[in-house]
Amino acid sequence: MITLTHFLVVSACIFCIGLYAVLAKRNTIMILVGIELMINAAILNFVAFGKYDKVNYGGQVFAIFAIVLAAAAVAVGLAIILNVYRHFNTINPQNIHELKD
Amino acid sequence: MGVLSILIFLPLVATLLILVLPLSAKATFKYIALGFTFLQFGLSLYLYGNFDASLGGIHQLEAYQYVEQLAWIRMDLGAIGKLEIDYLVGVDGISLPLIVLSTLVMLMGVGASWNTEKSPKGYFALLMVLNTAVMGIFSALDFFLFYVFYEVMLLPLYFLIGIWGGERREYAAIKFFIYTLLGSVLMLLVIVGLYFSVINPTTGAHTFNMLHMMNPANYVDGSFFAYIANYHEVFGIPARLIGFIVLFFAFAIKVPIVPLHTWLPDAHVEAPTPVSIILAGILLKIGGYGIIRVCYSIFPDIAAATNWWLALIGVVSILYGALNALAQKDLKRMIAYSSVSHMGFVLLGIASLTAEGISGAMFQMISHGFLSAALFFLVGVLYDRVHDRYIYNFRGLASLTPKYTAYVAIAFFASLGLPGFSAFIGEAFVIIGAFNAESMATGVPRWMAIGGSLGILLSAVYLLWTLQRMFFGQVRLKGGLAWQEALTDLNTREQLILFPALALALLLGIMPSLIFGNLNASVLQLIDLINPYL
Amino acid sequence: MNTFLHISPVTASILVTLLPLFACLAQALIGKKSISGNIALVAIIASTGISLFGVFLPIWNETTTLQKWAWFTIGEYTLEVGILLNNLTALMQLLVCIISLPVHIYSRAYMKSDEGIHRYWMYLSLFCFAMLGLTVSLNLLQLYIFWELVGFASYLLIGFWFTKETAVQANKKAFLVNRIGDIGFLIGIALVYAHCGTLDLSVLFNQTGTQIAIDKNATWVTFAGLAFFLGAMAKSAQFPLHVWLPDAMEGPTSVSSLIHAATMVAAGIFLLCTVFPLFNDTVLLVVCIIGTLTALSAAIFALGQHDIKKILAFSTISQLGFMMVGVGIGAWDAAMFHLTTHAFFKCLLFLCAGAVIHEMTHLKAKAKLDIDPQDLRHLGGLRHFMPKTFICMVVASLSLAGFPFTSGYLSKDSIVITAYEWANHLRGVYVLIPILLTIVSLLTAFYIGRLIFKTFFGDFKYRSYIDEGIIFHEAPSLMLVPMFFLAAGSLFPLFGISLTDYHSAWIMLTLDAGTNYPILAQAHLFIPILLTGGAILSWFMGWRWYVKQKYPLSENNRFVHFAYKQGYLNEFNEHIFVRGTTGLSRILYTFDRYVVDGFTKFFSWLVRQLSVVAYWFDKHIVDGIVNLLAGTMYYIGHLVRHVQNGQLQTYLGFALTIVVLGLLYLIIK
Amino acid sequence: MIESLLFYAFAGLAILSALLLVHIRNIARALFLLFIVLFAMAGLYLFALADFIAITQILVYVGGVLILLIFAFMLSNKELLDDLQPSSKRFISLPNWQAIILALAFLSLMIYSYISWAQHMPKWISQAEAKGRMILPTDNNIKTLGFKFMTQYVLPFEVISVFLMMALIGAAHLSRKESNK
Repeated sequence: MITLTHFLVVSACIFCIGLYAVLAKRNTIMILVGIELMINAAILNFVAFGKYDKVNYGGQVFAIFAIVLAAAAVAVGLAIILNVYRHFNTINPQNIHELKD
Repeated sequence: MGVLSILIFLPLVATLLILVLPLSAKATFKYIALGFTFLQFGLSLYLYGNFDASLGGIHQLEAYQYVEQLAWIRMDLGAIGKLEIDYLVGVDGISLPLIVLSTLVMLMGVGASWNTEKSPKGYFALLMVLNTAVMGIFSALDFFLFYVFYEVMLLPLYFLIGIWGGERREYAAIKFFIYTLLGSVLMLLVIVGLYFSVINPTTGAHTFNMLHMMNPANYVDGSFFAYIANYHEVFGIPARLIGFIVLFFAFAIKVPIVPLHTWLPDAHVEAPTPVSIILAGILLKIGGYGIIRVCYSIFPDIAAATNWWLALIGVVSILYGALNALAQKDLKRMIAYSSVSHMGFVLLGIASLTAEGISGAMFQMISHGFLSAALFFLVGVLYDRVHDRYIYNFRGLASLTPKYTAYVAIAFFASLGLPGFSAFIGEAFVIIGAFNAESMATGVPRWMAIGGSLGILLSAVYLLWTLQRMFFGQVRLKGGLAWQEALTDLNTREQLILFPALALALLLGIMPSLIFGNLNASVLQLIDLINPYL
Repeated sequence: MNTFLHISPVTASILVTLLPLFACLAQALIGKKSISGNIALVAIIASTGISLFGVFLPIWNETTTLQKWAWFTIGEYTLEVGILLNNLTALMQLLVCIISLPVHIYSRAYMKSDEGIHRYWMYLSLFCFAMLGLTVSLNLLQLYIFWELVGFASYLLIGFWFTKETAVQANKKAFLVNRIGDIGFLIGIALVYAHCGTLDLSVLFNQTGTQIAIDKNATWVTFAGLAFFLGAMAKSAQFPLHVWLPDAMEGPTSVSSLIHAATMVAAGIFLLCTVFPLFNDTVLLVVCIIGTLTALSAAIFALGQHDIKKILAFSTISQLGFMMVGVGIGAWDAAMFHLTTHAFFKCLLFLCAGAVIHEMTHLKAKAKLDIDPQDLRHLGGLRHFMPKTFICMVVASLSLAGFPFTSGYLSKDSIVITAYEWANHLRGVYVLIPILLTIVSLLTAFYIGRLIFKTFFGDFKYRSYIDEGIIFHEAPSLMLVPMFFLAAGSLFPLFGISLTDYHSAWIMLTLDAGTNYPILAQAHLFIPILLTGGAILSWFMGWRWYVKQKYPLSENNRFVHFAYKQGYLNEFNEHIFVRGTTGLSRILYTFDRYVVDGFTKFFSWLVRQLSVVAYWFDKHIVDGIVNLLAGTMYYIGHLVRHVQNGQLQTYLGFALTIVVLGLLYLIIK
Repeated sequence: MIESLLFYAFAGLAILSALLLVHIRNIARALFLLFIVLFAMAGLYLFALADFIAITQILVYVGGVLILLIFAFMLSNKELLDDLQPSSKRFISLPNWQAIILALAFLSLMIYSYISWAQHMPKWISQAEAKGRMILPTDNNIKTLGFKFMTQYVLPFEVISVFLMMALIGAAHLSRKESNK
């Protein structure tokens, strides 16, 4: 029997892997990939919980929205990355520290 | 302003003048210095001429001459009492000859600095400050004033050696400075102690007046340096004895005695010729003068008790200095050590506590004053020519430079005590006084006198040996032909400086009364001051 | 009584003394422009004249006079200088003048064409001044001054040829050995002053009536006497302080004749005669022993010398020993008598030797020989070339050997006979002294005979050169005249009409020392015969040995070597005293540099190390605490600063960390 | 039973692929691994009875996002493809081990909270379970979603479409070459 907790655990694992990618990767594209992973984990949670909402179908609807938003985010994100690369000649986030005091 | 003050502060005027004049006028500095020193010499001759030889001095202000007394510092310190420092200067038979000597040696010193190339402005300014300090020391009768002049003397000398000196000048200058400073700091301790022990009988305030310090009645009962009922002790040594020792130590550094003499050879070797002249001619005398004026006059009781030791130190200095001079290979260092030996006679004479001994010591100081000045000048002449002073590098100079050799020979024989020259009178009477000490029961045994007389032999040994090695024999120079050409005979300026010194040595040797006449009353007074404690 | 000059003897004496001084000063001022020596000569002629007529004749046997002037006052004592004229001083002054005069004349020829001759005249005049001043000094300190001055003049004259290494070594040695004596003299003066309170000879020794009582048995009197004797020992070259005199022969021969034979070396004897009243028996015995020892040793050393001047020097020393014995036995009149006669004949001996050397030097220069012109081994047969010199030399030698008809016979007999009487009076081992003196007399005859034989007899080795035309002739007349004069003075008539009786010599009669030992009549008879006979015998032996070439001893005889080396005394002194002193001085200098100065340096090092330690403490401990606080703050700040490193990932990490921590907190709570 | 096994297989595939994804150095391979992860996730959606979502995931992600990413690389500089070595030595520069710790901490925290939360679920879930108001495998999800979008969620639907357009326009604008600079 597959319970809600199963889904949640899997999603937590995927989320944490994404989180790791976001924190540790030295390539901005991989960070973007990490974000996608985290969004997928979130979507999994949506659909897992959406199973108990037959009235509003909120889970699945917002899963669709999330997928769309993720796609848009990837498009915009890639554009930004390309601009960053042009500007700094690197996509290593460690070398991009304009925010430093 | 009295003549004595003019004498003291005249060189300061010269200093100001030299400092005010622009650097472009640097050729005039030596003339200014010479002019003022000459004026000073004239003034000192005036002092000498108008001196009343019948007055004693030592501890009686009324017997001092050319006295000037001005209240200098008066300060109410509340519970401690009133601070009373006077500008008190005066001259007696002890200081008069030394003042005349100093002005003469200064004149020689300025003459010897004629070719100073290195920043003459600072040089002559410092020389004149030194001149003021020296005059001040010999005429100050207020201990505080004395101390001020004593310290003022240090600074110009430090710079004169440290800037215008030889290769290791900084080392020598610092050594000299530290040694002398050590002495003066110790002296300051005793000065303060004496200040709190002595009161001025007329005002009742504590005083720095040396003459008041010489009167036992002026000591406060139970004070640190009091004569009677003095229970003060330092490390188990009575306070007055420790005071005497500390003061003696301060002046002994200046004399200098063995083993406090090591600054002297270094300072002499590194110092420029004029500074050597002044150092040997005047500054060593400050030590002897201080012992007579300060140690013996203020602590006559201790002087009577310790003269055995002082005489021993004197004898050791004589023999030790002479033997060391024998071992020297540097001419200047040899003469420096001979100074140690000759000044040992001064100490022995003073310690004999006889009129002959003390007079002889004073005479020896005067005589050594211009003889050592002449000797150092002669070394300077040689060094100027070839920049070498190593005895073994010269031989047969007599054939090359007959005049120079004649002057050297005269100076050497004069300082080894050939009769007819002043050193003989000084040394002979020191020895006679030391022999007489046993008859006078002053506690100096005869073997010390015999030891001292061995010094006369040794001084002949090292001086004649040097004469033989450097001046006689076939010409052989380390520098070869280049040296032979460089070694020109004395020029007029050099002869003009040397001649008066050696002539004076001869004159005083033939007419010692020029000094003794003025000295006797003071010496007898000093003996009277000490005699009750024998 | 003074008809020749209308001046008082004292003024005359001052004049006598000062004239050479003026000559000296004038010569010094004129320098090289005057090389003839006329100034000095005129001065000494005038001095001699005044001394004879103005001083000696009025004073001798007539009166004692003195005059004093205050020189200076030291403490309460006024030192007075002055002129003391009595028989002794007047005689001595005259003697100095009379010996100086011929030497001056002789020097004109002898020193001619020396390039430093202007200095020579200056020094010679200086010496005459000092020596003449010495003789008439009233005050002991004054005497001491002149005493040192003659030493100084002697120093200058010995080292006259200052480019000669041996000469400058010798004059240094002479001055230094004399300095030893000077110290003794000075100590003596100091002792007398300390005990008697005066240095005035007239006051001290009762020549004006005011005598200071001297307890002769006091220890200090012995010490003072020995101190004075030490002074005399050095000046009069007594064993073992005689070492300077043979070396002093490096000076010009004329100088040796005047200073180192006749006058200056006799000053020691003169001093002892002057202060004779001060001596007690102990001192006199010491004087006696030293005198005998000197006479004997010098005579032995004289036997082994090859240098003509050194033989004479040792002969002088030996004769001075005789005089010392004279003083020691109390017969200071005999000592003075011998001093006077000795002055003449010894001066003559030196002048003759000088003439020989002079000619030999000429020969050497002309023939370009490399020989020592003073060496006996190069001489011989000269009597054919220099007959007048030979005669003078023989006269002087006879006088030295004590042959009848000479002055030396009288004076030497006076000492030896008095010594026998003295020994006879005291008995015991004292008799050794006159016996030794007799032996010395015979030795004297022998060594002077050896000198004569080797110089004037035999064959001249360099005759071949003379055959080649190099002229070797008699000394010039300017040298011969003074020699004849002195030769005349070496014969007996100058001193007394009696041929044999020394008691009737006028010097002995006037300078009566008052020795009252029992007279031994046999001595007066036998001793002269013994001495004369012995002398003839020794000459005969010398004749056989040196002229007939029957020399019995080998070259390497130890005794000969010992005598030649002067008893190894110079070597001994060199090793013990000279090296000892220089070694000591070097040790002391090392001590001074490394211990005394080292202490200073150690102290300064210590202070510097202390300062280094203090600085370390200050830097690392005191300042360290402050720095630690500041550093900690800085470190923390630095740490926090790194948070703001501009990296999004880091920010994110921190944000997340906070979230995690917050969640943890929520969970735990 | 088979259903459970398939779920675990999909979950394991997703998690392992994701781990490999973050570990691998080569970015091109990483992107292909992402492909697998996304597929596996779509499979998991099916187990959550969201068939339409699964299809959409595959269409949008695999067909759009992933292709976009791959093209973005391939069209851009080679450097973008290279794995960049960790270069920083700074004290706080978040190296891998720190990120791992942080991620694990977060994971453990979440799992702990889920497990503890599973004991007392929210009321609406337990009510839905009790009343049977759950989506069933037999339900027509696509039809219901279509109704929902056009009725109840019409406003967010419109907003998201406008937003999507803005994003696309913005992306196009951003990525054009700025030649005038």
